[in-house]
Amino acid sequence: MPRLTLEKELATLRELAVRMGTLVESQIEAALEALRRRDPEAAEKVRRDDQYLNELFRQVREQVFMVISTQQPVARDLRDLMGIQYIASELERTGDYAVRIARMTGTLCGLPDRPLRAEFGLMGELVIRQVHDILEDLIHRNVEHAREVATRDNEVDRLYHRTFEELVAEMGKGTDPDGALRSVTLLLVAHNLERIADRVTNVAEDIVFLETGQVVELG
Amino acid sequence: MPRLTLEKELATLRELAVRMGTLVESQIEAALEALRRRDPEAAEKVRRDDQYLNELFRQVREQVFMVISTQQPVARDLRDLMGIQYIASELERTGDYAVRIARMTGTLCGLPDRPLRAEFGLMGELVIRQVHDILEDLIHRNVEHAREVATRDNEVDRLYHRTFEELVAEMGKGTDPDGALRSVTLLLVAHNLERIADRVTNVAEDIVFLETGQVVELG
Amino acid sequence: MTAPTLLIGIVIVLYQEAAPAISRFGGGFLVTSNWNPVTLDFGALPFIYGTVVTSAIAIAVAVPVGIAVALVLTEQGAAGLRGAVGTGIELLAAIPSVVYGIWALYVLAPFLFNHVEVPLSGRFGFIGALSGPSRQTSLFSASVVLAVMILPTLSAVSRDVIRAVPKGLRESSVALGATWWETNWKVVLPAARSGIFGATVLALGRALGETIAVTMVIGNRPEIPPSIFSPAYTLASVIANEFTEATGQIYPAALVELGLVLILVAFTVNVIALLLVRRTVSGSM
Amino acid sequence: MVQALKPQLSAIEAYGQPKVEIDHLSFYYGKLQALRDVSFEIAERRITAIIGPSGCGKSTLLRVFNRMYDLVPGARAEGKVLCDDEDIISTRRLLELRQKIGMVFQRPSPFPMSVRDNVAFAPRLLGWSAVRVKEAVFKSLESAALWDEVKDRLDAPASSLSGGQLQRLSIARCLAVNPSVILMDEPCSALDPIATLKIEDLMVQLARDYTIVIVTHNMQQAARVSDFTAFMLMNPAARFGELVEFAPTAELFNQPRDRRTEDYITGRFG
Amino acid sequence: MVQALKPQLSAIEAYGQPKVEIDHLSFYYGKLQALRDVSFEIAERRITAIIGPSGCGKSTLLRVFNRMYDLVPGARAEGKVLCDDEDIISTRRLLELRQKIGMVFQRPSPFPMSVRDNVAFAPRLLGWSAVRVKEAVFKSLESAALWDEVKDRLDAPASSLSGGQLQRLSIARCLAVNPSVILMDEPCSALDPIATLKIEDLMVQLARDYTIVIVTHNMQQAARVSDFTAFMLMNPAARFGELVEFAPTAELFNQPRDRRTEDYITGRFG
Amino acid sequence: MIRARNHWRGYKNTIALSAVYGLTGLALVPLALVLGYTIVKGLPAAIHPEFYLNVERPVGIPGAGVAHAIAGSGIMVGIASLLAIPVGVVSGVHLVDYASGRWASWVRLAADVLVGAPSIAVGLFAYVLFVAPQHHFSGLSGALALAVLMLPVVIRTTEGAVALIPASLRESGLALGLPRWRVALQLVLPAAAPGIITGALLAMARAAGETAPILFTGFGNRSWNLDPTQPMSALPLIVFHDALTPYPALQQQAWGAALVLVALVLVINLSSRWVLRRQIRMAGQL
Ligand SMILES: Nc1ncnc2c1ncn2[C@@H]1O[C@H](COP(=O)(O)OP(=O)(O)OP(=O)(O)O)[C@@H](O)[C@H]1O
Ligand SMILES: Nc1ncnc2c1ncn2[C@@H]1O[C@H](COP(=O)(O)OP(=O)(O)OP(=O)(O)O)[C@@H](O)[C@H]1O
Ligand SMILES: [Mg+2]
Ligand SMILES: [Mg+2]
Ligand SMILES: O=P([O-])([O-])[O-]
Repeated sequence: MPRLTLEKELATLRELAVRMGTLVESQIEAALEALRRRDPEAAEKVRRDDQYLNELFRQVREQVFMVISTQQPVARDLRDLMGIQYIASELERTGDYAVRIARMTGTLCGLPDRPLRAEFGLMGELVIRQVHDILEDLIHRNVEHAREVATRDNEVDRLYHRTFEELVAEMGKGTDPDGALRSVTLLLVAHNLERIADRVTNVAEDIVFLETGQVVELG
Repeated sequence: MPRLTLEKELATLRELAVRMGTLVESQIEAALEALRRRDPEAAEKVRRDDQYLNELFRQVREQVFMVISTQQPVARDLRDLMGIQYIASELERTGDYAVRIARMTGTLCGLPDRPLRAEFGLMGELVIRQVHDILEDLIHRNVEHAREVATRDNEVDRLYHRTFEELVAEMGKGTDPDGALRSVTLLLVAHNLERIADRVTNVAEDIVFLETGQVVELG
Repeated sequence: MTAPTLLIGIVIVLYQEAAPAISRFGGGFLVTSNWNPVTLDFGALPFIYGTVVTSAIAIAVAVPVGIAVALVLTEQGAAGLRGAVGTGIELLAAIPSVVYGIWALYVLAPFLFNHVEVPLSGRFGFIGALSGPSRQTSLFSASVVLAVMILPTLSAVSRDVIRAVPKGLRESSVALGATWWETNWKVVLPAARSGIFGATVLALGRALGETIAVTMVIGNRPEIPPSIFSPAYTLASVIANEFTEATGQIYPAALVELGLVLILVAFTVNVIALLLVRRTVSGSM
Repeated sequence: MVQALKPQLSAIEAYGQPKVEIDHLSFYYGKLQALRDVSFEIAERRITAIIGPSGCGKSTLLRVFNRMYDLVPGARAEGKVLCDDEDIISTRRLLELRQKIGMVFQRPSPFPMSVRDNVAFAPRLLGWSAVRVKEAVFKSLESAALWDEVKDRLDAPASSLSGGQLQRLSIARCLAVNPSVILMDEPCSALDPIATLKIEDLMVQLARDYTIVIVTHNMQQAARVSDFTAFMLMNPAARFGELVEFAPTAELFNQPRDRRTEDYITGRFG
Repeated sequence: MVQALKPQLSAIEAYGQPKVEIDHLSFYYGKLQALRDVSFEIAERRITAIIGPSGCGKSTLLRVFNRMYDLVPGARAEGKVLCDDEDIISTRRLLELRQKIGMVFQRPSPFPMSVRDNVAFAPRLLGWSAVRVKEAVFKSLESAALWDEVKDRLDAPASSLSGGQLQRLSIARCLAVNPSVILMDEPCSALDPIATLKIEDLMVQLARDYTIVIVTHNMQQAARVSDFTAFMLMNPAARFGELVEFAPTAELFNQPRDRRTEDYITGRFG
Repeated sequence: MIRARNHWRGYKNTIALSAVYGLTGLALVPLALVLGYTIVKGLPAAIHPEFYLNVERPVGIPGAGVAHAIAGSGIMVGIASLLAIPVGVVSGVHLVDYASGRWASWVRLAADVLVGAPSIAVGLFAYVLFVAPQHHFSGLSGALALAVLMLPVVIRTTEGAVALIPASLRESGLALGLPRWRVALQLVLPAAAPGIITGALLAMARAAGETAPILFTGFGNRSWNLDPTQPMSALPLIVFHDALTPYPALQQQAWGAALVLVALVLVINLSSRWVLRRQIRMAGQL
């Protein structure tokens, strides 16, 4: 017979993690959508909803704590437990980036409208796909694919650096303070998108650990 | 009689955490020093030394894992364990900021020298003091003082925003691309310093948890 | 409920029946040694003496053997031998005393007379207690047959007591590098000490009460024997022999009083013994 | 999103109705006071664990619930123990009480008869119809997670089962008279870890339909299986057992309110 | 900074010298084979735990190390068990062997004598001088963490001690003839959790000077105290016990190499 | 030094061992002798069929037998059993199941003491109680004497057997909500049955072998008699009386009776031991 209670508690925990994942995903999407549509309300909503993410994260920690103190998990079970906790903290952090992007959006809305350069759309696409895929891999415990997803980080980096340079160059030319602020803000948006990709890499590492017990450095 | 082995393992863990703390502190100092002295080598060293921090963090996780799977800690002991792990991950993250500041320094060294504005010195001072104090509080389990330290975050934030606006304004005026890059870089330095302060707040929250078991929101 | 009632019942009934004798001879009955149905002059001393001495000798002979048997019976290993000895002892216990009696009368007593009593008294005759045997039936042969008869009780109870000694005790001792003998002598037997003593006293009780076999070989002479090789008498055997012929009022009463004395002694001895045995057996479990 | 805020932790599950209410219970073995002023409530369809060092009165407390202490001469209980509004301590209807509140003991004690008869024993004495007995046997063995293992050997002597199976047989036996409460006094301390975990899982399953109270030396076990935990200690001065803390298990093992509890569960005791 | 890289985890401590080398050991109770082809090494001044389900041969293995099985008629061991280059299985010098390799049993078994005499028992058998015996008694009680508790009642009968104290007395008793190895067969299974933790701490202290081998049902205990763990199982087909995995404890409980080990320690077994 | 001492210890050990086994062997010698002689000396008389068919005859007249004694023993032991066994069993069970604490231990003690009561005194007791009032001996009074001897044995062995049943069995029964008497009757008694039977058999064996209690109750009777109100003979009586006579014929008859008696007793004994072993094995499994 399996250990009913332990299994149940672990299931609850996994479910919590998955819910965090989906929430994070939708937060990022919402943030980028708001950015694209210059929609302050939408941005505001993203900032508000972050509390749910934090709450879920609190629950994950509490659940982990509870399972350890009542079920004495070891080996496989314990790895599962800790691995999920590691991942949860990465997700929570990712949520913060979404919030920051939303903040930037808020700032941008206060500035004269100008077409958004293509890289942002691209980076957004990439990052969202990464996050989505890594969560799939977490659910299906697909170590190989997780490693693969992690490598896509480089693509995001490339785009980020290009955006960075172009924005800086632009500032160099430009003269109006608004323009400068706008560029800086967009630059920070890009920065945060890049950070998200880094988180994905860490999640991939955690998935490897949770399945194989090995601690690896990806990306 | 106390539980000898458990006590021993917990002690090892605490020691690891403290060593992470001191290392982080010196990393931040080194990074800011390099920034002040425009010293690329020093900056490079900071980036290199970050590996030790990561290694220590790996050991903390491994030790936590080991203690849980062999000693079945509960209540107080378990809180200690997890609390320290939470703090360790905050410290590791802080280390990343130091590294990023070092990177920025690298960039700055490639640009024409100009006097560094006072805020950086100030922010650096504050942040280092914060980090130092919070580590003291961790060692002496001084919850009250930890809460106090967390509140200083606001001061850092204020400085950060001022710096931000001034830098943006400057960019607005300025015309040469170097100037723009320099401002953006400095801005990112400030951004990272501010982030460090945020981490200190989290550490303070973890200290409260580890002593009282309460999950609080500070700052 | 039945047991205690019966116990008390027996004592009371015998007491009433013995009342005439008791009222007539009082305490002197126990210390005077003339036994004369004609003059109706009765004293119990010779019988008490005989009873005590036979039992004492029997115990002296039986105890070492009994303990040895108990040790063998509780030894792990040698299962076959153990079983054989065990059954043997049980059979020894099962044989009716009258059978011991006839055997002792025709086999044991003559043998002892020719090969033990005569030579011994020849060499140590100058010691009063060992002076010349007169007849084959003697206090000594009675004692020996008694020894044989109480052996089962002795070894069976000792075995139970020794068994009750926790296994861990024996193992710990062996694990400390003690030899078999050191283990049993220094650890097991001390642990069973009072229980074994109890077993001894219990056997004593049996010996005191044993009637038929003794009656058949002790020679039935109502006097305090000069030597252990001379005929003697015990409480039980005098009752067995004379009660049916006893006529009148005092004579039977006197015999019943002997019975009363016997039973009271036996009961006290038993009580002591049982309390001892029970302490160890229950204590160690 | 909002349901994300709904509590997830089993520690925060609904606490259930009180089934047995212990109200200022004191207990005496002749002169010796074994329990003093114990009060707490046992939740229906939940597992309540009683832990504490040796001699603190765990078994004594348990044996109050089905009046087993009646067997001990001079044993006396004071206070109230309400079960379904009937006071256990003063009730006259002992037999009904013991059928309603079954008990499983430390060492498995199979009756010297076949597996089937073991389970059927009590129902038959209660004069149930053969049909009813038959199905009671099946249902009990089934819910004791023993049916599959013994269905081919129902007529084998019970003593031929393994230790763990025997313990589950004891459980099946007391399920047969469908009780509503099951008391267990260190039901696993004579079993190896595997059999132990099986019994623990069984308890968890049974807790869907029965109220379970378990006394255990092994606090990890209490932590694993129980919804509520009562921690008892022998009062060092007065030598009687008393209730130190009663709380939902997850709470008691994460943040005990009483210092003594924390010392005990973290092993810093004495 | 560099020393930051030095390994910190006790799991990675030096592994110590082999003290006892079990080499292809098989064991038979008459016809029944209880152990088959067991090979591993017991490290000096370390605690080695033997765990496994009931009947897998833990006690049997332990009782090979001091030849206790000689007490069991028909018991036979094959293979080599080297201790200080002497083969335990074939040695003639039993008494020396058992003095060198002491043993503590499941239930405390005080000899029917005073506390002092219990400890002095073995030394006296060896004919030590009164002085030497006296100090042996002191040293053993001291290192068994019992001296302070009994120093005022050395002449009280040993049976007057509590369960936990008795078990420590048994330990002191075998320390008296200064052995180099101490075997313990479920030394805590008759004790309550508090006494258990005390004994565990004691073991940890003793491991500084002695090589300790402990058989335990309780894997958490093995995890808590031991440096190395041997996991045994009864071969389901052939019914003899065999060694499944032997590893440093932290390793075995974090990342067991064998699937069966992981199933057992995570309680997913059978 | 240590080595030398250990050699000496081993040496002592060997000596002690041989001594112990020697004594044990010695203990078994009498058994062999008694059985041997009884068989050798008893067979001449016991092989003749009429030994079992006829009754005693005056000295010199051949074809004497002990049929009446066998019958007498049978009847007296039988009646005694009918009296002692039911009472004994009931009080034995009661002792474990109901009588509690101090009182029980007193009852137990009393029973044990009775087991050790001198049989001759019990004989006296029975005489005073039943013979004296009626002014003549009778098989019945003999039976009563034997019953008194059997009772404690039955009580104790019953109790022993019942006590072998683990308390947890009884507790489990009660915990199922069964009334005490049913638990005792339908759970405990059946489980203990073999042990109880053993007890009864042992008691009977002992009674059959007793002489002293029936000396002046059953008294003896040289002719065929099945009427328990009349004096009755018994095998032990034959052995006792005839053995002490000077006539070889009677002595031989005594030996013959002894042989029969021994055979009888041993058969009962061995069979009962066998039952007992099974009981203990069973209890081991509980
Ligand atoms: N039948 C009894 N008669 C007298 N005192 C008793 C009896 N049973 C228990 N006690 C005493 O009552 C107290 C509590 O005993 P109890 O068995 O309830 O403790 P426990 O917590 O169950 O101990 P353990 O964990 O060892 O089973 C102890 O001091 C014990 O000595
Ligand atoms: N004295 C003996 N004679 C015959 N077989 C034995 C003996 N002792 C043990 N065995 C058998 O040897 C096997 C191993 O027994 P052992 O006691 O070593 O197992 P264990 O792991 O110690 O079990 P537990 O954890 O219950 O003590 C079991 O199958 C057992 O039946
Ligand atoms: Mg208890
Ligand atoms: Mg074992
Ligand atoms: O959240 P960050 O550590 O990437 O600033």
